[in-house]
Amino acid sequence: MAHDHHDHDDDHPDNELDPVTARVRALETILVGKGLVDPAAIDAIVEAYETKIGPRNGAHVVATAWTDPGFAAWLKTDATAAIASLGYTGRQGEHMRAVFNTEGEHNLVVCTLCSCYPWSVLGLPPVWYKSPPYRSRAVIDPRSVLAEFGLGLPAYTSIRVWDSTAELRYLVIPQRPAGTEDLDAEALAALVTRDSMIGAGLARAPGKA
Amino acid sequence: MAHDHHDHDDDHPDNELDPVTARVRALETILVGKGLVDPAAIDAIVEAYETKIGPRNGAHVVATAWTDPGFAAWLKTDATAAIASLGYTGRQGEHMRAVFNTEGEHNLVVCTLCSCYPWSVLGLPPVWYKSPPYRSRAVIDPRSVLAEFGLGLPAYTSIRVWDSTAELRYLVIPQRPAGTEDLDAEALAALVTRDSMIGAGLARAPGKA
Amino acid sequence: MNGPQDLGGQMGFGLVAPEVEEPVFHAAWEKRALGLTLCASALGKWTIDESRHARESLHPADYYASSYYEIWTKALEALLLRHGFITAADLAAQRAVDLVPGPSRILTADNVAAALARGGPCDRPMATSPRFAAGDRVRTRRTHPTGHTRLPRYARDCVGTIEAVHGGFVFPDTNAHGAGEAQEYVYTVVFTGEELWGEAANPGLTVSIDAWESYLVPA
Amino acid sequence: MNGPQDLGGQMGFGLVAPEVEEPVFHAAWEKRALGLTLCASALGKWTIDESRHARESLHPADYYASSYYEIWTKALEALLLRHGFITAADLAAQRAVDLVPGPSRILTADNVAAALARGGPCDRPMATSPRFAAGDRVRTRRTHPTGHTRLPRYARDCVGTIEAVHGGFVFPDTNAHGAGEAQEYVYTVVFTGEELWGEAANPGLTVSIDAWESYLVPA
Repeated sequence: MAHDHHDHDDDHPDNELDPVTARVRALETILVGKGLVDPAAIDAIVEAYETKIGPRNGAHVVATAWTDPGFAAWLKTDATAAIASLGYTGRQGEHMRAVFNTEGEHNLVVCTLCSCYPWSVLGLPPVWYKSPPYRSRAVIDPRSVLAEFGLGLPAYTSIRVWDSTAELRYLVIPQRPAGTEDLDAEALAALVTRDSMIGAGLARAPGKA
Repeated sequence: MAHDHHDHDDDHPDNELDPVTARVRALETILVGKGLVDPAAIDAIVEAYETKIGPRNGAHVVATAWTDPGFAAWLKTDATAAIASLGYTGRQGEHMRAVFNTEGEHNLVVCTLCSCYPWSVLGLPPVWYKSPPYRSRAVIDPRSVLAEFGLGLPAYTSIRVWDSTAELRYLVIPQRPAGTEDLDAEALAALVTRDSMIGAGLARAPGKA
Repeated sequence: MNGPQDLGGQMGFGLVAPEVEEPVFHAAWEKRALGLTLCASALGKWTIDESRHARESLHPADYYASSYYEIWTKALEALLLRHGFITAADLAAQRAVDLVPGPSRILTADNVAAALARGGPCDRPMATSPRFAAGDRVRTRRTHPTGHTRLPRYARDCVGTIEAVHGGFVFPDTNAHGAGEAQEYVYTVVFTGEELWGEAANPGLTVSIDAWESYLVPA
Repeated sequence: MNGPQDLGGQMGFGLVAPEVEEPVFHAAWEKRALGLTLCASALGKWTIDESRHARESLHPADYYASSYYEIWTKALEALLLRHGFITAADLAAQRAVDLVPGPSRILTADNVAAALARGGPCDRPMATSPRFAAGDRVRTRRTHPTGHTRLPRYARDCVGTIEAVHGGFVFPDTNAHGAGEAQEYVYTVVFTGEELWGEAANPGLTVSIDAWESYLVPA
C-alpha cells in the first residue's frame, strides 16, 4: 500500500525519479507506512482543489455582487458571511474581506511574507503569486508589476496594495465591464478572471469571453 | 600559452575539472587569448598576497603603536600616513583609520554590503569575513558573534561595530597584553593575530605565542 | 525573523512571470506535497504559525532556489522530525523504519471535504477593548525579533492610519513557538507610499498591512 | 538596491565558522579568479563601484549559494560582456573566438607590485564646505534606490551623531552607473544599538557607518 503509486501520472522506475519527486514520494511512503497519512485523503484533497475549489467560486461572488446591490453591501460589511451564503467557506478563507475597485482606485493583493491567498474563493494560488518577484515588488512598485500583466492603469487611478500579513484574506471585486447591462449573473461570472480578483487584471469585456 | 596551466597545483585533464575551476580557467583562456590578461601578472598578484601583503604588516603597525607613543598618536590622527611610513600602502588600504580598543570599549569591523577589508595591512580577508553569517550578524548581535570566536567580553565592555560602507578601511589596535613590558616590537608583533586586528579576537598573552 | 521570507521591497529577483492558462499543479509530486502537508497538519501537533516559521527558517540560499511546494516539503520534514513523527533513519531508508510513539487520529478521505470547509479560524474572543480606533495615527515598532513575526521589515517604524479594527486573533509571534495563542486585536493600517519608500514611491500608492496591537504605538 | 548583498541584520544564515590556520586560498581556481579580477579591472573600463553593483546584481539564490570568489567570477563575466571584451560565443567556446575591438594597455607582471602599492584612491577635492560637523545629529534618508547605494537598509531613517568628517569621496550611487564621480563629503555616523534594532539590542552596542552627505538630513 505504501508503495502503491500506480495512479500517479509521472510514474517511473524509482531510479529514474527526479530528486524532488523521490523526496516527496519517500515522505509519503514513510507517513503512510506509519499509519499517519491516508493516501486516499491526499487524492481527495487534490480532487477538491482541481475540481471544486477554484476561481469559479470567486467569479460567482463577484457576479452576484454586480447584480445584487444588497449582496454587494453585505459583502462590503461582512464578506465572510456573504461569501458563506453562496456556499464558500473554510480553509484559507475563514476571515474574508472584499475590496472594491473604483474608477479612482485599483486594489492589488499580495502576501510578502509567505503566500496567503483566499483558497476558498480562488483555489490554490498561481506560481507567480508565491514567487519572490511578485512578493518583493508588488508593495514597492505595483505599477511596473501591473504592466508586466499587460495592465496599464491611468495616471489618475491610485493603487491600493493589501499585504495579507494576518489571517484576513482579500478578494478584489473588479469593476463591472461596460456594455454588460443585459447579461445575467452566469454570463457575467464568465468575464471574471482569477487575476482580476487578485488585482493583477481587469474583468474581461463582453464578447471577448 | 593560453592553455599553459601546468603550474596550477590542481591540474587535471579538462574533463575532470569541477565546474568552477573549469569556468575560471575558460575565462582566463579567453582573456589571455585576446591579449587582455598576462598570466604572469596573475602569478605576481597571487605571490604578493601569499608572501608579502598579509597580517604581519598589520602586526608590525600594532607593535609599533604599542612601543612608540608618538607613532600611536599619529596613527590616531592620520592612520594612512602613519601606516605608509612603515611601507604599507595601496590597494584596499588607500584610506586607513585605526581604532583603539580600551578596557571599556571593544571595536569590531565588518562590511555588511560586500567584503571591504584593509588589504594593505591584513592581506586578503578570511572566508568568514566575507560570508553571510558574519556580515548579517556582526551589526545586530556582535556579542554572539564574538562568542563564536571564543571571545566573551565582560558586560561592562561596550562594543563598537564599524560597518565599512565607504572607502575607509579600519584596523583595530588591540590592547597590549599584560606582562609584555620587557618585549621588543618584534616579539610583540608575534602576539598580534589577524583576528585581533579585525576585533574578532584579542592579542595573545605572552608565552602562548 | 529577518529571514528570506520577508520579501517586501527586496530587489534582484527579476520580472513577474504570469503563465497563461496555468494548471492547478505543474507536476504530480506537487499534488502529493500539498496533500501530505494538509494531512500532516491535521495530526494537530503544530499550528499554521509554526509551519510558516519552519518554512522561513530554511537557509536563504535554499529558500530562494526552491519552488513553493519544495519549501513546503522541506519544512514539513523539519516539522515531522521535530514532533517525533519521523526520524533521520526513516528519511535515510525512504520508508518507515522507526515506530511512532502512539496512535494518531488521522485525516481520512471521507472527512476531507468537511475539514476543508471547516478550515481553522484564528479569531478569538477578547476580554479587553481595542487600544486603537479607525482614524488613529499609529507608528509600527522598530523591532528585529529572531523568532516568527508578521510585521514585515519594510513596514517597521512607519507612521500610518488605522483603517479597520478586526477583533482578536491568535498572536503568531508567540503561537509559532508554542508560547500560547495570546490573542490580540488586529488592525488594518494603511501607509502612504512615500512613508514606506520615500520620495521615489509610485505616485498615488497606498499600502496596508494587518497588524497585531503590540506591533503598534500611538504616533 | 535592496539586493542580496545588503546583509546587515538579516537572519537565517547560521553560525560564523572561523577556520583555524586558514590558508590564503582554498583552491587554485581562487588564485586565478583573484588575479583575473584585478587584471581585468586594470583595463580601466569600469570602476570599483560598477564592479560591486555587478556582484550584488546576481540573483539572490545565486549570490547566497556562491562563495565570494565565485561571486566575483560571475560578476567579472558580466562586466567583460557589458564592456565588449568578451562575447557569449567566447564563453560558449571556452576560448577566444571573437576579436577585441582595439588594443588595450594591460597589467604586466613587472607592474603588479607598483599597481598594488598605488591602489586606487577615491578621495577628491571639494569646492564647498561640509554641511555637517562632528557632534551634529543627523537622520539617514528613507530611500530604496533601485541602483547601487552604500546606505545599508538597516541604517535608513535612523538618527545618529556625526563623529568624523572625512573630506570628499567619489559618490558610488552615481559612479556605479557611469553617471560621474559627483564627489561628496563622507561622514562617520554613529548610532546606538537601540536606535537601529529597538529595545532588544545588545547592551552597550554602538554601530557606525560611513555615509555620503546626500544620505543625511539634519535630525
